[in-house]
Amino acid sequence: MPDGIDVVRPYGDTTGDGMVQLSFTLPVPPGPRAEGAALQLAGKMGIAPAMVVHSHGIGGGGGGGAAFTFFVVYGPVRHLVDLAAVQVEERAYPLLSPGEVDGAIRAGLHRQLVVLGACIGTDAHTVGIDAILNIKGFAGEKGLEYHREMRVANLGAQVTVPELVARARAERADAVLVSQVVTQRDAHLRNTRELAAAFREAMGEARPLLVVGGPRFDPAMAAELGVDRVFGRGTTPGEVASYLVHALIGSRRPDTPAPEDP
Amino acid sequence: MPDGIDVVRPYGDTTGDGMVQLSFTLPVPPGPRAEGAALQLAGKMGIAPAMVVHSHGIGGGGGGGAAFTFFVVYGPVRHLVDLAAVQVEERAYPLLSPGEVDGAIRAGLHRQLVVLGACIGTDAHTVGIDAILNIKGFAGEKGLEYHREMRVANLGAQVTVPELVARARAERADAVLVSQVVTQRDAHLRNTRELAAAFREAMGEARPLLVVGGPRFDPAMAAELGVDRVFGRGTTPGEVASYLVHALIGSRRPDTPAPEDP
Amino acid sequence: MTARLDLDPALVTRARELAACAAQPVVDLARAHTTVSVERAVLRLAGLTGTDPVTGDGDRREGTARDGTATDRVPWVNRVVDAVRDQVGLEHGVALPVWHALASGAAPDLQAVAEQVGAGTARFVVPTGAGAERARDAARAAVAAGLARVDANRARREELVARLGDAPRRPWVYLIVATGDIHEDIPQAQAAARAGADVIAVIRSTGQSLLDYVPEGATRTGYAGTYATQENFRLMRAALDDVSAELGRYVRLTNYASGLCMPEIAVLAGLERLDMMLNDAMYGILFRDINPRRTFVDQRFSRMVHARAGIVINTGEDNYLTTADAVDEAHTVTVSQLLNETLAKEAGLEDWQLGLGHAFEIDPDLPDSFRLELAHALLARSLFPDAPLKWMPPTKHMTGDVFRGYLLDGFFNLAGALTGQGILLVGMMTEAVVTPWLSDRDLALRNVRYVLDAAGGLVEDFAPPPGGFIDRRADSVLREAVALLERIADHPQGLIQAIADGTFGITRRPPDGGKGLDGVVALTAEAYNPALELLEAVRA
Amino acid sequence: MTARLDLDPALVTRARELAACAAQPVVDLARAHTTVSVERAVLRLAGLTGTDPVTGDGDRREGTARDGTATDRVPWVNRVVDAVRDQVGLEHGVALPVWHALASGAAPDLQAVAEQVGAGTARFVVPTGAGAERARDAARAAVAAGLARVDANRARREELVARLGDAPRRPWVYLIVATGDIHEDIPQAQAAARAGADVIAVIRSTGQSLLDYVPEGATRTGYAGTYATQENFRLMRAALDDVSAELGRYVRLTNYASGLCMPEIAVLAGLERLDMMLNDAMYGILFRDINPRRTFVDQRFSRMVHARAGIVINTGEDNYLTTADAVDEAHTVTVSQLLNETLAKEAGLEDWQLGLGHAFEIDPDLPDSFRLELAHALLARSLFPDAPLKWMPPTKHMTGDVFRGYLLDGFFNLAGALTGQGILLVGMMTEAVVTPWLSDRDLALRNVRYVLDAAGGLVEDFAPPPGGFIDRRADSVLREAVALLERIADHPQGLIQAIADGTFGITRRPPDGGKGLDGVVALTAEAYNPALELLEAVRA
Ligand code: B12
Ligand code: B12
Ligand SMILES: Cc1ncc(COP(=O)(O)O)c(C=O)c1O
Ligand SMILES: Cc1ncc(COP(=O)(O)O)c(C=O)c1O
Repeated sequence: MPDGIDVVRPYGDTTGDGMVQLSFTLPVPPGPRAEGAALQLAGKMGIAPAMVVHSHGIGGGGGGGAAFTFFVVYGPVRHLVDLAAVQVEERAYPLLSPGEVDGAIRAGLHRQLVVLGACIGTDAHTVGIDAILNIKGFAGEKGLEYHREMRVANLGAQVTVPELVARARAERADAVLVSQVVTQRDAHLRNTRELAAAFREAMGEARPLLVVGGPRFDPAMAAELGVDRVFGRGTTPGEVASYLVHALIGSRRPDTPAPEDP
Repeated sequence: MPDGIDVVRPYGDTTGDGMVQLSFTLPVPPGPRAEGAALQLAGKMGIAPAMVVHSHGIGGGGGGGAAFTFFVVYGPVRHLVDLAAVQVEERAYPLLSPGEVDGAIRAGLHRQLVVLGACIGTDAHTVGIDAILNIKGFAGEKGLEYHREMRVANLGAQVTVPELVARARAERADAVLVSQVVTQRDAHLRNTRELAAAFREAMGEARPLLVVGGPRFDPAMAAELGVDRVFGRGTTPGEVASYLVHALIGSRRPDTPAPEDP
Repeated sequence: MTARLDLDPALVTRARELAACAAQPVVDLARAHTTVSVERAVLRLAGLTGTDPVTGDGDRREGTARDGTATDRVPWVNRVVDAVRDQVGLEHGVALPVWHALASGAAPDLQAVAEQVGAGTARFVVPTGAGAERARDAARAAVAAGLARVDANRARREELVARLGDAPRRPWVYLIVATGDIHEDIPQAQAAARAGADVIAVIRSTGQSLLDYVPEGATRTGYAGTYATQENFRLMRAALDDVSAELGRYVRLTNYASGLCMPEIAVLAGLERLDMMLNDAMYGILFRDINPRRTFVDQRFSRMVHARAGIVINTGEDNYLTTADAVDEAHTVTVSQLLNETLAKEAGLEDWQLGLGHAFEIDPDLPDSFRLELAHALLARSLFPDAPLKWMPPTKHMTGDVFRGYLLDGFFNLAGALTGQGILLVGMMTEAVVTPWLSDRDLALRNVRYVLDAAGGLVEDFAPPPGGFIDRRADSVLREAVALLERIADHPQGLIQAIADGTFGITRRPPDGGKGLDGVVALTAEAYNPALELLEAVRA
Repeated sequence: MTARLDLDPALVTRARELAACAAQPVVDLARAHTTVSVERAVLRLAGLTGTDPVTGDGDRREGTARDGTATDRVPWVNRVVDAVRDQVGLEHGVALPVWHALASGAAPDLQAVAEQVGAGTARFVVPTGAGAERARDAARAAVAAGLARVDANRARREELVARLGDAPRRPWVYLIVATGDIHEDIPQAQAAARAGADVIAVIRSTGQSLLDYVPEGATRTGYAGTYATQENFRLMRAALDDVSAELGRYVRLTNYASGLCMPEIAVLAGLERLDMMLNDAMYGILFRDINPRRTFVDQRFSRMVHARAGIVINTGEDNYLTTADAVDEAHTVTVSQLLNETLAKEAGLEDWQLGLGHAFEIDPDLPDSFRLELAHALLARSLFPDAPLKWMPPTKHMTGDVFRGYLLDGFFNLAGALTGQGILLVGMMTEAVVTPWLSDRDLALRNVRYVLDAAGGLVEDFAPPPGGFIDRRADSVLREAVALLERIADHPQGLIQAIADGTFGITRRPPDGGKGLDGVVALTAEAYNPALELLEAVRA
């Protein structure tokens, strides 16, 4: 795509054709009414003309007919994508090498940076937070524990928010890193809001930097969730370390003061 | 779905969750900007919050980076589907057995019903029209040729519109059945409009019943295309035969007069 | 019909001997202890149900919704066991003091004992001599009634299978429902059964395994799974009985025993005619950080109940491969299968009840990954020729590319068919995205049907040659497994030490760490557990 | 490495003898006739290009767009051949009158002859004696220059393959682009090559095969395919040369010869270094209703050109299975392959150039469908051990369920790997929906890569036993094929009669029906075709 072009459409097989593929299930038995309903939905989504290219009933057989219909729809969306208006959580900070990270902490903080990590709520998926924290790391990068200038405690899974607040206070944590993988019924959003509220209440302005991550987070949601930064799928330890340096040492943002120096 | 419920939403794993799956390609190199663009599009389609659960570059490798990004998106659509507002091309006529079809023609027309079939334009996909016309038929139903009271001529593929008009006039066709399978660049719509215009011009009110079919047609488009009826994917010969009886003999619609009796 | 590998028979014998030896310390431990959950299970078998109405936060707490049942009310069995423990300790078991109270006329029935506990008026003592004899007899009779119900369910299952018909073929097609709401789960389970599922598993809400009680009632408020409760079991079994009758084929129901309440959940499964249960000797330890001692005592009791109920267990070796690499750590799966086998047999389970777990979790980008999967799967098949084997689909390497996921699941299904797996857990294209949708399940079943119908017979043409890639790989995994077992068996603490060393799923769990250790109690010589007595009597 | 079936060798020999016998009437027919397109091909080899500027409707007609080239302008080769035919007939060929005109000084060069035709001033006579000798020499020299360019292209291909490297393995991965716009096709083809395609085919616009001329220029206005023009060939070959250099592997280009202009398109392919061509002895007859005589004359000439150009042909047996049932009519595929083989060899093609077609088109809902596919594919593999074989993906039974389609394509890929196919046409999940999207192609290549990398080695373990399902099925298809060949060879008109009887793709085509018969001309004894002479000389 040549630079300078700001408005694009999805690309099926020709520039500008706007083609997309969509699938969903409606709680309607299969038949012309269901197909009409599917076309109505596709139309509301901006697909015109929409083609229902496949449908089949779900849950039928045996006694009763199917109560649901699954659809595959193809067609062009009329919407334009305005690249100029895209909100990108661009990395507003440089990606530092491990040596640079340690150097920055040494120079800027004159002590170890204290990082706490945990999975909160009933989430027991530790692989993601381990990938960020453990020496073994992720995608060829070593985790935060590797840094000489960081003191990292990985509290593991199913940690409650009050426990985490207490530990953060006790350890004088600079940053608290929380992983949330289960998203059913927006568990991850609820838990993150609860986390933010608890830290706000317990520590006010003096709270540590709050960082959450997990594969289904939208990085643009940090403010809305009341945390400082959100990392999504495929995050690497280096990105997180660089961010910590940026936020806690480099260019401290006015609205997220770091904890008082001891 | 209990009767009486008129407003539904897509069903992922709970009633009303609105969940859909979407995939498309944007002409933007992979990266945060592309993901943001994908989220913007999903948002415009009414998916909120949208999750970009997968993306990969297309066309990269070797020299340059990828110029396109493919996305898979999941999330809830906010739109409601109003079942009461669904436009269904319901069969407004009874489905007749082959015997009933022949009986109706005998009783109502006192001569054989003349049917011409063809694929027009450069479309050479004859399997669909053959399924409707040939004895062999489709889905266990015999094709129109099976009917004693019909005289069927299947002109095959790549028939031009002028040829077809000439044949229809010569044979005093009651109905002309046209198949269109190739849809790239809306070839099927263009060809159908051309068909309708040519018959209108050549024969005016006296034109035969015009029926088109093919897997990618939306049956609701007949009026817009200037034909009497459109059949979509999975049509069976019996549906077509029943329609012909209904339209030409049974309850002749005021706006689509059948050809003058000879 | 299925391809088998010619494994070195001496090696196979040696592997089993070593496993038995490594497991012995665990068996000894389990025989010498009880747990709060084992004792609660005894009360459940004796018929005690319900919750203390003055406990719980009702709908103010997480895990409880406006339209669901309070899932945090404390069951009577907990209240009673806690009271006994407070007053006389648990080292004699709960049966002696409780049935002594009953026999001595302090309460007319078990429910009344519980209500006295609730009111704070219950007083327990440990009887001796004739009093103990009397309490034992009464307890035995009460528990026997519960076991009779378990036996009746087993007979009923056999009758239904005979009358309605069984799954049409192996592998059994096993599908998960996981909405969190039993009333959404039911129609989804029925839809899946109609579309071809032979087994339905209801996944539990996150966090339930760490609850030291079993919630009660029909629930609608789970996260990424539905609470395992007796009422949910009953509702789902009834719904599947309906659909079984409709389809003319008995559809099996599965739930999860592992967690802090293994013994009780095993009892509830027996009472409500569940057909299969996830039950691994080590899963709770490794993946839920439950104390090893607690787990080992609980798992033995729960497995004895399953043995009696005619329930097929599913072990959890597949989970190791979600944290550890499926190629590097393939031999730990084999070792764990051998350990699960030896512990299961000690608890009275038979070969046909051993759904030993393994999984298709090799990085699909690895060259020859599919053939490596075949090698591992055939190794398990050849090592445990009479066990059904539970074959888990790809999860770790699934991504949001649902098309790729659907393909991978197809190859998983093919591997299952080619290697004669007994229980095929159907993979979902949305594995990396969401808990399965209704449509995911349906599409997944279409995938299974295509593969089994179109290519299932390929076993006739599948003949990995001796000395070929598959044969060599299987042999080397077996050798690594035996070497590891040698190291484990070498240690006086055997398996307990191996777990502390991080042998499985690269997770270290020391014997005194984790949750629930305070629920473990060393038994005295006079301790009495009527359930254990009755369960062991049959086996003797 | 690949599994082979032990076919009955007597049966195989008999099959080949019968095929040669059935094809003989076709060869005789082809030798005795020329066609307008054969004659135009001679002029193209001699270097005549361009269109008559006063013909065509410019952008008013379908097939022509504002930003593209007029695709309906009449090429000079057509104008000249038509003029010759009008004035002196074609039964001597076009070379004698045209080069007589040149040799006698009526025009300085071929282009000038064409312009005289355009102006209506050209006068042709058929020379005799020394005049004929002179015309023949001049014509031979002119055509030899064209053939030299074809030879140079063949050498250049060999050099590029040697220098850059070849496709990394068999099967070659073959992908289609079909936007209708050469400028959209190019980046899509390059993207596909980068993602792993070894061969790119540019599908033609619907209807081109019925044009009795080859459009000219770079075109952007095709429907469901892009016009085959010399300029489009050149642009795409250049773009693939760029990407070949970038990737360090020679990426092949394919187009379609079949249609009313087979001979000319074959020449253009040779001149622009295409690497493979769809070229079936019967496709045009059966699927485009082109006259059988026209087709048989044209295909022989076009194949001789391909033989010279070192081009691999792809035959079209797969198409039968889109109209006929893949199980019932499996033997017609085998018969057609044998006929295509015998006709191809007669035209000078060698085994390595025979991409004989077959396809994965059995109804996937049929039990054991995958194994039936394997049986058919192995039969072809075993019958034509030295031919590359072109393996076509499922199309007929693809539906709008793109998930199922993606799975089916995966099993198609597996069958291709297990049976040693040479050229793997990559299936698209959107087969039943649209011409392939950029993303479809990319996903399809990911599918191929997974299957070949993860499971390609499974051939080691794939050993259909003698007397087993696969072996029995292959044997019975071969027997049915021989029986059918016997019936065909029995008739004096052989294949020509079989086609009239509806033997292939359940389509009947009488020898005198269909399009283009008026372009067929019986040759006199004095007829001269310099291209045929030069092409046959090499073979002798
Ligand atoms: C491994 C796994 C497990 C293992 C976990 C082992 C362990 N110790 O973690 C086991 C087998 C125990 C397990 C169990 C369950 N699982 Co699970 N599991 C997975 C699986 C297969 C892979 C997850 C993973 O390890 N990814 C690899 C890591 C590296 O990726 P990641 O987590 O995205 O982390 C990266 C980024 O997101 C980011 N990141 C993540 N956290 C953080 C934190 C910070 C601070 C930062 C900066 C970055 C960051 O950086 C990481 C590196 O890039 C997924 C399916 C899948 N393929 O994704 C299901 C999945 C996550 N599990 C799921 C479920 C439902 C469960 C269960 C609840 C099922 C049940 N009811 O029994 C149980 C119970 C678990 C519980 N109580 O939470 C669901 C969640 C559905 C949803 N969206 O809500 C999934 C998606 C499967 C599914 N489709 O149903 N699971
Ligand atoms: C078979 C087939 C062919 C055969 C056709 C043989 C023949 N004699 O028909 C062959 C191999 C020759 C062929 C060639 C090509 N094909 Co084709 N082909 C198909 C295929 C695999 C199946 C179509 C089919 O037979 N369906 C079965 C019939 C029974 O279904 P149907 O047509 O939908 O008909 C039903 C209804 O729609 C309805 N109906 C249809 N017509 C009518 C008419 C009336 C009056 C009524 C009442 C009802 C009705 O009733 C029928 C019964 O239910 C499809 C892919 C697919 N799986 O769908 C591609 C497909 C249709 N082909 C396609 C293309 C592009 C081509 C080519 C143009 C490619 C090329 N450039 O070379 C060529 C050229 C053909 C041409 N000039 O038109 C595309 C069309 C893309 C698009 N949407 O525009 C498809 C979708 C494949 C693809 N994804 O690229 N093809
Ligand atoms: C053996 C075993 N037990 C239990 C579970 C589920 O346990 P929980 O409910 O703690 O997530 C699993 C999950 O896969 C398992 O494999
Ligand atoms: C052998 C052969 N030739 C030609 C074609 C394409 O021909 P057309 O351009 O006429 O559609 C095909 C299509 O699949 C084919 O198989």
